[in-house]
Amino acid sequence: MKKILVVLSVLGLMLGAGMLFAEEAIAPATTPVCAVPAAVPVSPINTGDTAWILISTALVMMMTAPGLAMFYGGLVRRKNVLSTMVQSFFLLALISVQWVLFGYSLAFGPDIGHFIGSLKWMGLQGVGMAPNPDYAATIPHSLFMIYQMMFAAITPALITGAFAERIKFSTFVVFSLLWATLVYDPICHWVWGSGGWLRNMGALDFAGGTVVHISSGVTALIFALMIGKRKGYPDNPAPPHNMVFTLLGAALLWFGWFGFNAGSALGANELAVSAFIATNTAAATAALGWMCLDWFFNGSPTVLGGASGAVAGLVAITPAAGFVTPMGAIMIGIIVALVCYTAVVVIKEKFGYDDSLDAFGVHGVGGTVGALATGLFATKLVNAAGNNGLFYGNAHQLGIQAIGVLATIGYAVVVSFVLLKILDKTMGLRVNEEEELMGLDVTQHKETAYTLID
Amino acid sequence: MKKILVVLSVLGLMLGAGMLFAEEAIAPATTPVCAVPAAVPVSPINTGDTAWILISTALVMMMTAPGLAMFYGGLVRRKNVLSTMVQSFFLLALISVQWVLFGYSLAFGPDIGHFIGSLKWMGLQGVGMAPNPDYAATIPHSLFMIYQMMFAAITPALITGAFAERIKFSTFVVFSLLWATLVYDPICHWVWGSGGWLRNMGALDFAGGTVVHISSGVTALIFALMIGKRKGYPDNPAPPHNMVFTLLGAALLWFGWFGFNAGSALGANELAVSAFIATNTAAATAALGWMCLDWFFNGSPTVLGGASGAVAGLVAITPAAGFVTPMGAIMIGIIVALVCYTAVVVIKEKFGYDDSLDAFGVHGVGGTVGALATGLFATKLVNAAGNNGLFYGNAHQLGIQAIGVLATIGYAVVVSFVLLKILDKTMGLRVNEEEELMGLDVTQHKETAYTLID
Amino acid sequence: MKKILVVLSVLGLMLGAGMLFAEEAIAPATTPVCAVPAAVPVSPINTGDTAWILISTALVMMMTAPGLAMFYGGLVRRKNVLSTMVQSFFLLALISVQWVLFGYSLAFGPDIGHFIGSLKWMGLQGVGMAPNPDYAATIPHSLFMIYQMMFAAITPALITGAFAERIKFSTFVVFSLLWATLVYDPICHWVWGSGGWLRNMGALDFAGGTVVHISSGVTALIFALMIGKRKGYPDNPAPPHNMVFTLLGAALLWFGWFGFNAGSALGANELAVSAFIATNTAAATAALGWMCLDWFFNGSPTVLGGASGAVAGLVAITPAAGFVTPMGAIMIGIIVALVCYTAVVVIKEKFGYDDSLDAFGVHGVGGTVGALATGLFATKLVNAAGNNGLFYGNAHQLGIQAIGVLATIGYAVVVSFVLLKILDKTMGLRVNEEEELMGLDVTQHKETAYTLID
Amino acid sequence: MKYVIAIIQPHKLDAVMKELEDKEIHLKTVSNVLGCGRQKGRTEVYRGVKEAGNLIKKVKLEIGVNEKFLEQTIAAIVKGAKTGNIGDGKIFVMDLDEVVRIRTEERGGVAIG
Amino acid sequence: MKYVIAIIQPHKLDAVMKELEDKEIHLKTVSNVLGCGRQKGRTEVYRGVKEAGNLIKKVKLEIGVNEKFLEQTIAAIVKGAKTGNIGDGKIFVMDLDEVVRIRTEERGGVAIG
Amino acid sequence: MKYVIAIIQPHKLDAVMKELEDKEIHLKTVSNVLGCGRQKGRTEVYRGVKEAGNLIKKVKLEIGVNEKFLEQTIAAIVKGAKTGNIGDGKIFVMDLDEVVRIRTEERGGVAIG
Ligand SMILES: Nc1ncnc2c1ncn2[C@@H]1O[C@H](COP(=O)(O)OP(=O)(O)O)[C@@H](O)[C@H]1O
Ligand SMILES: Nc1ncnc2c1ncn2[C@@H]1O[C@H](COP(=O)(O)OP(=O)(O)O)[C@@H](O)[C@H]1O
Ligand SMILES: Nc1ncnc2c1ncn2[C@@H]1O[C@H](COP(=O)(O)OP(=O)(O)O)[C@@H](O)[C@H]1O
Repeated sequence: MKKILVVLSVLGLMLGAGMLFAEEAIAPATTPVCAVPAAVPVSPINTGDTAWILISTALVMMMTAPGLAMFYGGLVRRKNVLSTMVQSFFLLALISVQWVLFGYSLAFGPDIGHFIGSLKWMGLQGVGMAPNPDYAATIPHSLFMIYQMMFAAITPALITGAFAERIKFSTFVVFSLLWATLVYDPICHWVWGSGGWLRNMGALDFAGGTVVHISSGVTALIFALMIGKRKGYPDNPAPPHNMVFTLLGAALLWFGWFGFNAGSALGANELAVSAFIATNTAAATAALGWMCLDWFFNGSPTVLGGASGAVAGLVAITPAAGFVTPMGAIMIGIIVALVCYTAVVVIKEKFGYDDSLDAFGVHGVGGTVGALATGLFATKLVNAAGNNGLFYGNAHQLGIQAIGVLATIGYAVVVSFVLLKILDKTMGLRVNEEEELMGLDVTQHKETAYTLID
Repeated sequence: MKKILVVLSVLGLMLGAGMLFAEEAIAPATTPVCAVPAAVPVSPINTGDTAWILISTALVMMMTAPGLAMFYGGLVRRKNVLSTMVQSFFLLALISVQWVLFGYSLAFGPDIGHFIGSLKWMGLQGVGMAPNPDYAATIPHSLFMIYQMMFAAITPALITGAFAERIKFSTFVVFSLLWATLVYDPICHWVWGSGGWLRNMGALDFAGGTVVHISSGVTALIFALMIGKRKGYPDNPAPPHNMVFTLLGAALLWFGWFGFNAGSALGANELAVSAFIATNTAAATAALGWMCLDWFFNGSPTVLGGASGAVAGLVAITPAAGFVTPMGAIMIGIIVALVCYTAVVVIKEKFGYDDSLDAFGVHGVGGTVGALATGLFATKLVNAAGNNGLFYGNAHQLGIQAIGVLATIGYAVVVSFVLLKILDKTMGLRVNEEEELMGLDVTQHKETAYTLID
Repeated sequence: MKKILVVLSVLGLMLGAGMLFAEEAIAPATTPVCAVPAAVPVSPINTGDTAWILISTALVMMMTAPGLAMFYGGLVRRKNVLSTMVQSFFLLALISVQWVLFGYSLAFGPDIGHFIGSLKWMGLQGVGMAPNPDYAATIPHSLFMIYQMMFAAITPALITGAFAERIKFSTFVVFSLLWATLVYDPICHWVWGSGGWLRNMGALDFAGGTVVHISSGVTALIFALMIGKRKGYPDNPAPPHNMVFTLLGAALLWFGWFGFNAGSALGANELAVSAFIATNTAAATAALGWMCLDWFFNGSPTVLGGASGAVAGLVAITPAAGFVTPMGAIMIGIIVALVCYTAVVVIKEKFGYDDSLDAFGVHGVGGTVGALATGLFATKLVNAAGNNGLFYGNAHQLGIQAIGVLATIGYAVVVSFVLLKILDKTMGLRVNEEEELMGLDVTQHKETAYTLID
Repeated sequence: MKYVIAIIQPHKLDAVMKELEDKEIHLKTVSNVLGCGRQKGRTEVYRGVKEAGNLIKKVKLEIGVNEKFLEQTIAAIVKGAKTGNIGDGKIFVMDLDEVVRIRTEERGGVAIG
Repeated sequence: MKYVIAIIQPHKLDAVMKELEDKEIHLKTVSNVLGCGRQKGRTEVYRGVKEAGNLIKKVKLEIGVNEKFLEQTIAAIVKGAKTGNIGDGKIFVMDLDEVVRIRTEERGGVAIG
Repeated sequence: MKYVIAIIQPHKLDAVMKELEDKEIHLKTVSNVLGCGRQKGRTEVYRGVKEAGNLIKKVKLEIGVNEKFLEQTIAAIVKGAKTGNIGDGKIFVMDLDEVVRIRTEERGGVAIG
């Protein structure tokens, strides 16, 4: 019953698109969408910048699937690998459509009260090829739009680590669509949207420490608390069923993250180079750091520790990438390894919540570390358009960063909580016990990942 | 015996190259291959465009292997995974050499009767670094050549889905070389070659709906009919042995398709951005569409459905990518999901042919949908160099598209049929029954993909 | 005990970074690191070139992990797959930090006696955004730095193929750090560093035939000899546990190699296109060549043969990529297939050393073939800044190439031998017998790659 | 009661299962094994190194049956698995002392089906 | 001596292992099997093709015990594995003629534990 | 006839196979199992969560033999698998009632080899 409702609503979403199309087809002359100007004397569009953002967009797409899908997929049990992976894949599809229809307009459209974008750009009306200097002066506005789409897609996908191995697929679909619209789009507007209040206040978030990682990470925690632990957790731990997949996924994430962070320079320029270096350096440092901690506390450097450390480093450098020196990146890498290690290994165990794949422990905590560290290590030497942090004499910036963090956490927690309460009462968050034992692959998708006899 | 013939012929192919080299080494001054001009006052080459086509070329290469190789490899049984994957990998190698030696010349060389290119550009003679404005005015001619090579390589690889799990490797090698030369190169010339009759007629095929997908898809159907069903089909279905590989492959295909479609703009320009957006939107819509159909008809949204839908959407948007708005792309995504779903799930079952991995059902049918839909949704608002389709007031274009489709189908079917008849009588298409039961990995390649005890 | 030493030394490395940071934070005005120039009238930086080198850097990073990690990981036994893969991943992290702290300075910093760079650029001091015309005139110096970092990371990772399945992880860490510093950095300086003696002499090494492949390959041989054979070798051969991973890895290596070779043009220019074509052509030819040899000698073309051939072709074309025509690339592909096939299949067996994954057989031998072949096939028609080889009338070049090869082999062998002797006496190279039987994953990392019951 | 162990060709599993169902023998346990018998595996080659490949994939069936079902169980397996070629497999029969159905704790003949 | 074969639900393995440990039955051999019993698997669908999915993942335990330990072994398995639902599994008991501990070449009852 | 089940160390499989071949015992069935015995597995750690890892990979051999071959079968296995260290494994011997060669439908001692 409910499943049919979901199907219908998704189909409705796409039919809405159909109507938009019809409208547009009737009066094409008045609303030229994606029109290529016939003859521009001197194009403001730089081909090198455009080339870099095109490939960066593809890289960020690739982070969601296969990157994150493989990373998470390897960490669950055999019977749940497809359900885990397809969540990332599905979100890529779902948010791609949502963004084109109205998501981009809400996030980046003409400002309403510094809080959200208006619906004026629905169906990408008015989002054409001329650059929008508010966002990126040397690349087509449409390119900025689709680049940002990939951020909107990966953010809810990060959350899926928290509720792995027990979520109802239909509830996941409805939650994700609502969350993307009600949580991601507004926060994105605050921080990056023209007129957004955090942007106006001078909060620095180069590539999404608050927008992407904190928002998804704290939602993950709330979700883990509300959906409850997996059966058998923590007494019968479920070791990763395929660490090769996880390592493959982590490496692809690292690779794609160059598009994520260096692409956020929105051009093939010095800032992109600087962000590229900071990104790689923080990832490397945190990977080494985590493995050292493992070695020290458990007697062996673990592979999963290396992968987790790299991802934590990438998360933490995300807000800072365009503002810090390579040495700053090393410091951030060391700090985030220490903090996330503690969060994942010590704190989670102490509190006993089942954040199954550590979406909160890595993205929520790592994002917070990064956002605050940006207030420490940022320097105008790297990015004149940025600001100095505490260590460069501007303590004020740290305060602004803290406000950004708190606002993001507060908003994401409250809205997610309300959403989850409603969904819990109506659709239910969780599969039943038998379905959980059988595994989500066969019960939610009628498939199994691997044949047993063939 | 025959195997040795094959070996010899491939070696011969390469020795041909050796002789070309010798020739060239003797008289280097007269035919400068790939010479970098000493000092060009104002280079017509745009570095941004060049950067984008370089990486697009790499992306399309990556679609064949690992992309398609993983996608197809996951769908077969354990005992045939290597044989399936290596076909894509092998074609990448084989066509790379064929293209350099004579394939490019046949497809894009100086026109002969609007039907095929001459052999004047054999061994890339005369294909240098100066841009060829017939094809791409701002990038080296050689870059256009290698970009197109990757299309020539993936096309026969798509066919391999039809005859998986029962083909003789030696026959596959000979067939592929002949097919690439006798079917792909001419059709490519018709549609994209300077002077080609379909190009002259105004047929729109942005990135290969007819050239790549229809040609390979209908050949797949003929092949499936002529090689016959796999033993045990359809009574004992063989479920995909590793759906993780398939999903990984599908995601890599999506990623690479940005190079395929947005790269076909041949520059980092507005058209590339527009094609990028259309590509992503159609893939996303068709993935959602297929999953909804699954949900409706089978009670669960399947992972394989999501992957198949995405690929179908990518196929259908291929000819249209540079001509349609995002809303047009959504419409195409919805239509292709409906049509391909029907082809794969309903029609194949009814007719009972064993198109094992749905090469026809997805590429043949999806390509046809896309080529015709281009005649519906194309608009000069997106691409002034293109044309309007039916919904933008130009019914004529639909007719042209239909001619392109029919000509491609007709030619590919006839030539493939003749080729296969000859090969069937001489080399044989199919392994013997015992080899089929043992699996192609061990019988055709003396390897097994996975150890059992180690 | 020793493990703790290692942990401490790695932590120390990072703390060194911390101090550098502190220093820099105190006096930021005097040493602007990565500072973006406030307002440059006409920037010497070309965005298209920058875009191409940014993505090339990402591609080379991707070659190490997941590319090489998957390629090697599939070849070992189940119980050692993680330990094998994590070596590549770990080196990416380790060398990223080493390079930023002092490696780049040693390799490319101000010349000392034509032998090594000084430490003036430690911590990237003075390595800013202004292009360094000694290395690359149109991209930020920092970008050149991080592009080169990825070469420094993959080189020691190649060696790991020689000692797979029996190395002590702690010894591996120490060895790698020392080797990168004492072997790689100097050789890199000789060949590519401004003032390096081989560069001054006119040795041609486009993308690292000597620097990367010969240096790592011959070290691999020494290592294999000194660590000894795996238990059970060669009587109980250990077939690859997952050939799908190996083929995936090979394809990713091929993909990434475009960044490696075409990126070495350091711009999106004609040279990059030429190197791109040569790279693809040699890979394809050698893959076909190896499969033909397999077919001839073993009766079947093997998948591992195809993958090995492609990698061998890529290795051999590396030094030559920017200097040879496509026909030259075909010749090099044929030659390297013949030579490496012989090395791996015949010679290794005859001499009986256990170069487990053929790091010497493919990289050492293939790199030597490529470096010498550059002296045969190089032509100024392709690259005016290069030189002609023997077949273009300049026998002298072959002599220079031979000197480069011999110097690299000699130096790498001697230093590696000394290093290994010391480590053998102090830390020990090899795990004990029980650990080897249990597998390195569980004994060195306390993890297993795949669950058995779940 | 008897415990029947059958080693068969993997591609014959479906046929054997069908025959057993037809004879109303519904309960069984299946697993992957490697057989080393008269049938020789194909040699494999990895970078020139040859491996005998003398272990071939087989499927093992285990069926606990009451005595009176024994012969028809054997007949069903033979019918489903026999091709007359080397490699068809073997059936082993052992005495079964006791059976317990875990769900009900029933024992003996009644627990077997 | 007896040879006990138990087929249980995979997620009950930990519980059964614990019960056996409690009863001091330390030595056992575990493997993956597929069960075909009363419990019906879920249908799977791949591109519209349905598959019955009548083989369900189970875990098999094999334990060689001396006679006097038999009943407590059975009791431990039942205690750990029983839920009362279909699919709980079965225990088969066979006569064991001889046991050899490879390490010491001891035989019989003394070699079993 | 006897049914021999041996649990051995995986890396001893090749040696055991060789010994068996030498004694002309050609037919056998091999599978992967997990052993829980005196030999303790290594602890594994995933993000700080420790796992006992008390199941260790072993290989299981099953061999149907005529009585007169029993002792040399046991001897061959012991010879190939014995190191004297904990974890070497066990051999279990059971009575075998009947054997059927599916290919020929032969039964009994003649069908076993
Ligand atoms: N005596 C035996 N003990 C254990 N397994 C056996 C025995 N004989 C045969 N098998 C199993 O049966 C399979 C088929 O036997 P094989 O000799 O190949 O065919 P056939 O029975 O037709 O002669 C073997 O691969 C092996 O797994
Ligand atoms: N007679 C039998 N022979 C072999 N295996 C059996 C037999 N009966 C049950 N099994 C195994 O036990 C499992 C559980 O049996 P099932 O009938 O599903 O549950 P229950 O015993 O609770 O009725 C089956 O999946 C099968 O593996
Ligand atoms: N009584 C038993 N029942 C079932 N399996 C057993 C039994 N005893 C030993 N095994 C198997 O034999 C393996 C080796 O036994 P272990 O106690 O480790 O070595 P050892 O026999 O040298 O003391 C175990 O891992 C287990 O798989």
